[in-house]
Amino acid sequence: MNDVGLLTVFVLSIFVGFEVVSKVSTILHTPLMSGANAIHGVILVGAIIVTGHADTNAELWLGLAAVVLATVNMVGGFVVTDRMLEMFRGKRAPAKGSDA
Amino acid sequence: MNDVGLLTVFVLSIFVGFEVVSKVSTILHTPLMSGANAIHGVILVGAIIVTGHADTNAELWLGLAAVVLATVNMVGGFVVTDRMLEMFRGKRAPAKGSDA
Amino acid sequence: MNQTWVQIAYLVAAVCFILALKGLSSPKYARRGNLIGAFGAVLAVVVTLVAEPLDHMVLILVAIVIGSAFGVPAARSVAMTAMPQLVALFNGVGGAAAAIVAIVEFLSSGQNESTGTLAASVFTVLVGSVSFSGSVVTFLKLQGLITSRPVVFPGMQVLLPLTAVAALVLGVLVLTTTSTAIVFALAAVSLLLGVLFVLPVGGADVPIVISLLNAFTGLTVAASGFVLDNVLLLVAGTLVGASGTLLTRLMAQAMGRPLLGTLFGAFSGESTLGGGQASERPVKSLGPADVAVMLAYAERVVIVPGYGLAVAQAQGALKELVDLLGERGVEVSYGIHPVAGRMPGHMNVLLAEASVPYEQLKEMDEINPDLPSTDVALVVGANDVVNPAARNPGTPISGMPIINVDQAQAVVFLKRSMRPGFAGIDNELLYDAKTQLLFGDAKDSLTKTVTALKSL
Amino acid sequence: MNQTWVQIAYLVAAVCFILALKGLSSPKYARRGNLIGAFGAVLAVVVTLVAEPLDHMVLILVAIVIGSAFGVPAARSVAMTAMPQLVALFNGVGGAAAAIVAIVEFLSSGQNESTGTLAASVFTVLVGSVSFSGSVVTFLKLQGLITSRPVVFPGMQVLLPLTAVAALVLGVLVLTTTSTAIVFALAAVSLLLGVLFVLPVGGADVPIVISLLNAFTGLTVAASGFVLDNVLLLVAGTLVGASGTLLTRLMAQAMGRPLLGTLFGAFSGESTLGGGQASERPVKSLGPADVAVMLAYAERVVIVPGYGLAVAQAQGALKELVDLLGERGVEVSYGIHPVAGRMPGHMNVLLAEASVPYEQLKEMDEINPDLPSTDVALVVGANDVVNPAARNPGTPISGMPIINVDQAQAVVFLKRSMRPGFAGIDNELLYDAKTQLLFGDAKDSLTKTVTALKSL
Amino acid sequence: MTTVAVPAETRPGERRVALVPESVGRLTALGVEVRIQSGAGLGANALDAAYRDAGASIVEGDVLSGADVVLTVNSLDLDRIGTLTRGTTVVSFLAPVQSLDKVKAAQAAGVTWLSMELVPRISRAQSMDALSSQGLVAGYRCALVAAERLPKFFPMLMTAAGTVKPAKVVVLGAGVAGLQAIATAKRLGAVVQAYDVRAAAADEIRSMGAKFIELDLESLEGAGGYAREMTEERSQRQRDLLTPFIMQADAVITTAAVPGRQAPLLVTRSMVETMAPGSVVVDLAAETGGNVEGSVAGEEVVIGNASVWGGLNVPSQLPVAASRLYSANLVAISQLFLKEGAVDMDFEDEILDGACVTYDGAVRFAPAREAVEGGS
Amino acid sequence: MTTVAVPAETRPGERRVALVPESVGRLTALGVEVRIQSGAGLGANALDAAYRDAGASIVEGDVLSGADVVLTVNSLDLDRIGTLTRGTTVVSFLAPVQSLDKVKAAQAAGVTWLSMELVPRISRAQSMDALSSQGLVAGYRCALVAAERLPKFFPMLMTAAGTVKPAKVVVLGAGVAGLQAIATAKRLGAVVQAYDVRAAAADEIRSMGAKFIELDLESLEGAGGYAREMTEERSQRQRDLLTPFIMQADAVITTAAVPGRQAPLLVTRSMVETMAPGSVVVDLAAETGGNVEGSVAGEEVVIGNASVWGGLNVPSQLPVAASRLYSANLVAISQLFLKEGAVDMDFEDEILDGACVTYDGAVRFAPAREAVEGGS
Ligand SMILES: NC(=O)c1ccc[n+]([C@@H]2O[C@H](COP(=O)([O-])OP(=O)(O)OC[C@H]3O[C@@H](n4cnc5c(N)ncnc54)[C@H](OP(=O)(O)O)[C@@H]3O)[C@@H](O)[C@H]2O)c1
Ligand SMILES: NC(=O)c1ccc[n+]([C@@H]2O[C@H](COP(=O)([O-])OP(=O)(O)OC[C@H]3O[C@@H](n4cnc5c(N)ncnc54)[C@H](OP(=O)(O)O)[C@@H]3O)[C@@H](O)[C@H]2O)c1
Ligand SMILES: NC(=O)c1ccc[n+]([C@@H]2O[C@H](COP(=O)([O-])OP(=O)(O)OC[C@H]3O[C@@H](n4cnc5c(N)ncnc54)[C@H](O)[C@@H]3O)[C@@H](O)[C@H]2O)c1
Ligand SMILES: NC(=O)c1ccc[n+]([C@@H]2O[C@H](COP(=O)([O-])OP(=O)(O)OC[C@H]3O[C@@H](n4cnc5c(N)ncnc54)[C@H](O)[C@@H]3O)[C@@H](O)[C@H]2O)c1
Repeated sequence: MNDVGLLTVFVLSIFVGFEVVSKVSTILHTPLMSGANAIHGVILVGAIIVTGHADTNAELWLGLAAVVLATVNMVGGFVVTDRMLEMFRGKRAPAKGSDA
Repeated sequence: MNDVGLLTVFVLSIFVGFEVVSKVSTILHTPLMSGANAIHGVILVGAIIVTGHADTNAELWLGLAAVVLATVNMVGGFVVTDRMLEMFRGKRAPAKGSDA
Repeated sequence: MNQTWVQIAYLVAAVCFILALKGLSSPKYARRGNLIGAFGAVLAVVVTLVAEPLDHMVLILVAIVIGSAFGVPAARSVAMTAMPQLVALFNGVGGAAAAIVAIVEFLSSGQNESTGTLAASVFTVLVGSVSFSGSVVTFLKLQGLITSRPVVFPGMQVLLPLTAVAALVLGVLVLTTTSTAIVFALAAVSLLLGVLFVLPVGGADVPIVISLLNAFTGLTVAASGFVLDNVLLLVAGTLVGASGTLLTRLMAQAMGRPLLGTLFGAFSGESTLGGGQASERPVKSLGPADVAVMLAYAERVVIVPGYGLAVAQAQGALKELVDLLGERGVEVSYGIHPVAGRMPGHMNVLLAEASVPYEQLKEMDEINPDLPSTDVALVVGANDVVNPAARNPGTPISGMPIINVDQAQAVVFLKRSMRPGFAGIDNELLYDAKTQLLFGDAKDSLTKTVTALKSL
Repeated sequence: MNQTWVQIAYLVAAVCFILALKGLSSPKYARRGNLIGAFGAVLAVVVTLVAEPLDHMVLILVAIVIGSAFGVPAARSVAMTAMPQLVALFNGVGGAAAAIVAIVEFLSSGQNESTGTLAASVFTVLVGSVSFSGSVVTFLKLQGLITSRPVVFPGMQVLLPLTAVAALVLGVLVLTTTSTAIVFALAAVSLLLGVLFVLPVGGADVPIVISLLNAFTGLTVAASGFVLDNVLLLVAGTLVGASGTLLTRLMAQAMGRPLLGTLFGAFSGESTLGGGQASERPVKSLGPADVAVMLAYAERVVIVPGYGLAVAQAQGALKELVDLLGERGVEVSYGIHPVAGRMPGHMNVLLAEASVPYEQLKEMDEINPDLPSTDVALVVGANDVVNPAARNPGTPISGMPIINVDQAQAVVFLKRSMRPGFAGIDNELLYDAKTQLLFGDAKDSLTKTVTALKSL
Repeated sequence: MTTVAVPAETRPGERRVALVPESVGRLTALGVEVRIQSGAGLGANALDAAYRDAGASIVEGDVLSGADVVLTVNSLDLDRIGTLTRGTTVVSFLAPVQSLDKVKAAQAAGVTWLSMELVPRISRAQSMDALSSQGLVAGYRCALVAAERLPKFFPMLMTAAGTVKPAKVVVLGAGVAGLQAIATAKRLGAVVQAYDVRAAAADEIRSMGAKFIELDLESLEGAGGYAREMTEERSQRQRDLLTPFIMQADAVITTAAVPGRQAPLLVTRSMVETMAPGSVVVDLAAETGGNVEGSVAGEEVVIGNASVWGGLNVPSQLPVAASRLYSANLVAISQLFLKEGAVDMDFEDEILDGACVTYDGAVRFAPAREAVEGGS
Repeated sequence: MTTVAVPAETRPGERRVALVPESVGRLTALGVEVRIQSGAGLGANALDAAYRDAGASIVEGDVLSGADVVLTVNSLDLDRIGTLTRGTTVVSFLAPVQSLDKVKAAQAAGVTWLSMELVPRISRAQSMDALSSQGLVAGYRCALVAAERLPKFFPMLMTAAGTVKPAKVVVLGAGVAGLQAIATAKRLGAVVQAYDVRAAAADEIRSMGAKFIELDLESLEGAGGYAREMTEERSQRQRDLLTPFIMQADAVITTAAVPGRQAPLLVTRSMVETMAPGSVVVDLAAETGGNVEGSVAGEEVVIGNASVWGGLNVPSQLPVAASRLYSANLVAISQLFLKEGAVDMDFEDEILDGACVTYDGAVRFAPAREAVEGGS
């Protein structure tokens, strides 16, 4: 893709990023942050690619380090977010409780 | 831009399109529709381009027709939307009115 | 193909359109949003004119002037009530423009395009034509030039799908043969398809169809963007297509209509709101959000409570609404009819329970002179006490003085159904042009209106 | 460079991430959102492994296993309270990974890149390193390994900008010289910059900084996408960058902190919430939305009203809140202390005015046994009647029985300030670990909570 | 000039007055002269001076002679009816079937008599509906009387000296008076339950925020929104079903009535005897036979452990408010027959037609006519 | 076994009883025997049978002889004090400075006397605060009396016969009784304005939903949340400033008091004379000198056009509720000195210390002691 194309994608992504989280409730600030954190763990894809194309040892080992770190970020991130969200799991069906 | 690039832009635009109008209040349905209508008047850009590159008379006249129609759509669209929105114009500064 | 700066200018224009839609979905920024959109459009056009290597420049400029000469005065002079049909018309010509652009592009370089691009052209011709002819029919319906009731003639059930299939076949043929004649045939068949598509839709559903056609046009513009490799058209068209689709759904929801029923109801025998509600005569219903906006942007509001307020025990919610309006600077008072409710002083007991200050309560004789200068009269579960039938002889309530809400600029009724009140007689005012109804239990309706008001 | 289907798979993954963020911003879909995000991530990785022509496949797989072996158990076993620092750590390693990827890319083809791509690499190294070292410092702070108070040493005011300028200069040098050594120097200086950046931030502001660093990391990923011409990284990184920036602002707002004050407060002498509120001792304050969620997801809630409810005349808002919770299936009752308010039966008068059913009112002796099994005790404008000081001798309220809200799982106070109640003595419970405060007039706070509850 | 006369009421204990000073102006605006007997308004705190200021003339002693229109609360005494000139219009309460002697006297004297009880319950006549306006007063008063007599609180109070439970109030009959009694008791914080035979009553009771007592009985509804009389069997079943509610009540307020009939017996002596010591029963219908067995109009008697207050002319116990409303009712009906300063009794108007008992020597009200003719 | 005796009250018109059957169990749980004079609870609807069921024994006639603890509402008559055995503990209301003869008698008899008025107003003692509990009853009652006496409605009502304006009620003194009077009048729909001298009163009044009358006067606050007495000059100014409010009021309720002093004079005769015909004044302080000039405790007098109701033993007019609360207060204080079934007067406890007037032949309450010594 050409640079302007990437720029276009970048700009549109900014809007999407802003819009989708704009109504978040305060209580979800931390899980949302954690989930977003896990998402940027896809740098793993980049790490894999550069490692896979590594020509020197330095590149290889650095790349592998990046793979390890990115994996920690991604995998750990999703797991910890899931744990944070446990409180939103099982909520009994709302029953009409109060009669005025 | 390659086709996947255009597809990416297309998909992202869908999200942006959905998200930005998802919270619209009922009263704004009509103005919003009208505003969106005006926006697709940018087909004028396309009309201008094809007309500017017209080689045959048929292309030229069809193109010119498209330019006229697209202009009507775009210019008329924005003006009529503005008129619809007049009611949201001047609202006096809110004053503390009721004391309970 | 273009210089980078042009592309960037297009991107800016696209951003303007996003901001425009965003603005248009909130009452506060709607106007500004529209202006930003207009700015984006102008920017895009100017950049195109300046940067593209174009022939026929003079003719193009003349065409633009002609287009403006049509569009602006029409938009300026149209009556408030005629706006929907004008929007329909504008949408139609947009669709036509897109279809023509695709045809021209096809004429000039059809033979050399990839299949994908060709398919996009076919799509644009087909959908653009449908959008055009469909919009013209909606225009005619709304303008009253043809009947607004669903039009279904024998054989239509067969003709519509046949036409649709024909259009598809022609489209495929275009892809395989790249024949110019077939493109025009496709356009012709698609025009017919548009007409057949919209004819069976009933009056009240027409706005939903306009919105749908609007989304269609957006998609054709997006497809044109693909054909012309123009990111601006792609983004703008997709935006309109996506937001238009969502908007169509929201509109159908707000009117309590299933989307498919709206479009094909006439065939399956389902009523499509051609003439009326459950009762024979048409009434205008609206949602809590609309009530909230109407009240919020009014200068003076009069609340007329009745027995339904007591039945719903909605006094607390009503007070909350009034308090919120007060904070926004709206002048609100309660007009209390002497026999509202089922007991002398019924409303007083209720409103005192909600701690409504006595000063806000106005007697009938005190409030009636104010009504002509009232923007919105909100009738909460009252009926007989605002029924203008009392002014005519021969009804059970004849001679009873009423609160003249019919003199207000707009009237909103909160009630559950079209059922009459204590006296058991129909209320003409419910069918009046300035009246709108929010159906539902008064407490529920008021609570929702309060929520909507808070989010304004 | 890739086949189309890989690109499309990447696009699907990107869409997953969008849906993930969308889901995560609503309590109802948050979990599902996270799972969708995880699915997208796995998809992306698998596609990369399968489709890219890669060497060192085994090593890469081993590295992934090692990474998982670190990440999963850590995430699984961490205590609820330690989660923020773990997130900080994860964020940091992500930033480091991005920086390393940029360095490797530079090593392998730095000489041949365009200036734009090089600049993106420099950005990634710089910001990724800052994010890494900054995150590590926040981790240490939150974990209590270093003090959570703002750390400012003499000369820091000079050192920080100096380091920043140094990093920038090194960045420019990389662009002009494409020297490997300078890249490593840049990384080192950036690491220092990250430390200096975070040290002066005080304890309570740390979460805001984590969020900011998270957005930073997102941007580095986006830049990597640019460098690697990888749309997925570009989209995912930008999403996180944009949403993270907005989130940082929202968090700062929710805590009533100006963003800049948070970051540089320690320099300008402004307090950054290192230790305490206006008073000396720290209390936990929260927003109406948090109260709404706490209540909505509780099984049993006890409301303890006091004189403040009467002062605020908030009985109507309180009833509305309780009604809404009831509709959601939460078991709510009012615990009425015999001397709440300023008159015997004061609360009864108030609550009767709001038509609270008598059955919902529980006497102190009746409610106290329920409190240990209560999820949230909501104390609305009461103070003395829940003050555990009454259990100790020597205070003006010693010997007065109280409502034992301190036995509930969580306590929320609605009051305007840290001022004491009638008896004029401090309330230990306000500083308790399980207590949170929503400051403001009770009516205002309740109304906001109701609004937030409705939008859940 | 047409004169409208307002005599002082002669019924013992009556404190109301047919016309209050505030209403005088609305009558004189019709082109009539208003004469008030001196001291007529005293019971309702309306001083002669106030009437004079409002444009009426004050007459010492006999105000009736020469009057064209006479406005009173209670019907005139028998002996005074004879003194009226032929053609005089009298507007007042007059239970015609129960006061046949007065009807006969009015017939003989050629007097036109409009009875306020007979004003038809149509929407247009609501401003003349004295039954409603006085019922409103009576209902409010009943609830206050119950609150005042009960040795406990109406509201619930949670205090340092323990919790006071709210009083349980049962209201039987939810017409105008009953609904107002419900509203007033609710306001004071009592827990109110109510019952009425009319079908619409359940909703109306709930609309006041009280609980409707669901009995396993069909509803009874007559014309004009009034109740019908019930059979003895249904009546017995209703009492049986109501007993547990009465037993638990701290205060019972009864307001049931069936137009033109004796009030239905809703609560027997033995039902009252099930009530706890200190309970209070207020019987608004005591005057017309009583909803409560053993109640005595105008007295407080003790039955079992309960004290039973029998209402006698209850609206008169809130004389200022009751007079004000009644006076407005009278002015509204007067506007129908006072045209251009003269009496013009137009029986095309269904209100005048319905309310008129005697006119020009004839008894127009059918039930009274039948009774008079049957009796004579 | 320690015995607790409850005699029938001897004060004329007193309907309360010191102990209600519901409270008996809480005393016997302390290991004492409870003896009730037969018929003691009648005025409060507490039958002998109910006491017996609750575990008390019923005594005909003299219940005091041999009692270790005597619980009463009003202080014992002078002649009965002498009959008590030395060391007997009496708990009751006793205004010691005003009843020096009784104090002397108690001192002579070696009786321990706890006065409920003297219970200090500390948080822990709130459950024993009989002034509050009886004030609550009195305040409610005052508002009901005003509503019952007023010939108009309290609430606003918009009806077909015109609009009835809400009554304007002014409450002076917003302590426990005043606040409750405000609450009750507000509930009934009146427009309430109130005034009190204490600084906190403005907020408290507003917290009841009433309007605070702002006077251009400094506030006066004494110890324990009570008011201080004011100078005659301030007093005069306060009356002047209040006059327009009194003039416009339909009903005035006064509840102002200063502990140990004569009630302050807030409303003069001439102020009452400015009120409109039919107005009502309720003076809760009539017994202690009156907030309203000319009010007579236990009587309704007419001043100008207003009728002035002087409260006499008002809590006793709601005997069931008042007895129940008072009884709970007595049980709470008894729990302090009844330890393991015996009387153990521990003056380390500031409540017993504060409330005790006489003990073991000595007058412990300083003002009374000074008066006794000064007087003797
Ligand atoms: N005040 C008195 O003393 C008295 C006494 C007796 C009779 N009346 C008569 O009663 C009538 C009073 O007039 P009005 O206008 O107050 O009442 P109305 O004419 O009876 O109308 C009440 C309206 O409220 C609606 N409603 C009922 N429940 C509702 C709910 N839960 N939520 C929303 N709407 C609800 C009903 O429509 P839906 O069913 O469609 O919801 C109805 O249209 C007059 O005819 C009067 O003469 C008065
Ligand atoms: N019931 C009686 O008969 C009686 C009589 C006299 C005295 N008392 C005494 O009064 C006290 C009653 O205890 P309590 O817990 O009810 O009251 P409290 O201890 O006086 O506490 C009231 C609390 O409400 C808060 N508040 C005031 N206005 C507010 C507003 N507009 N919005 C939100 N919060 C507000 C105050 O904090 P902020 O200022 O920070 O907002 C204060 O902490 C006891 O000490 C009792 O002994 C009772
Ligand atoms: N249309 C109008 O303008 C208008 C005006 C005023 C009143 N109303 C209606 O007229 C109706 C009656 O009003 P009212 O107060 O004059 O009636 P009322 O005084 O004649 O009777 C009082 C109530 O007693 C009830 N009752 C009779 N027998 C009973 C029994 N056995 N058990 C229990 N309850 C019994 C009646 O149903 C009635 O509700 C009400 O519904 C009122 O809303 C209509
Ligand atoms: N701390 C506790 O436990 C506790 C318990 C009960 C009451 N209190 C407080 O004690 C205070 C007084 O209570 P009370 O009802 O027993 O008092 P009270 O009966 O002694 O007096 C009644 C009221 O009259 C007012 N007053 C006195 N002189 C006045 C004047 N010249 N003009 C106007 N008003 C005047 C007083 O301020 C007081 O509010 C109240 O604030 C109450 O809240 C505290």
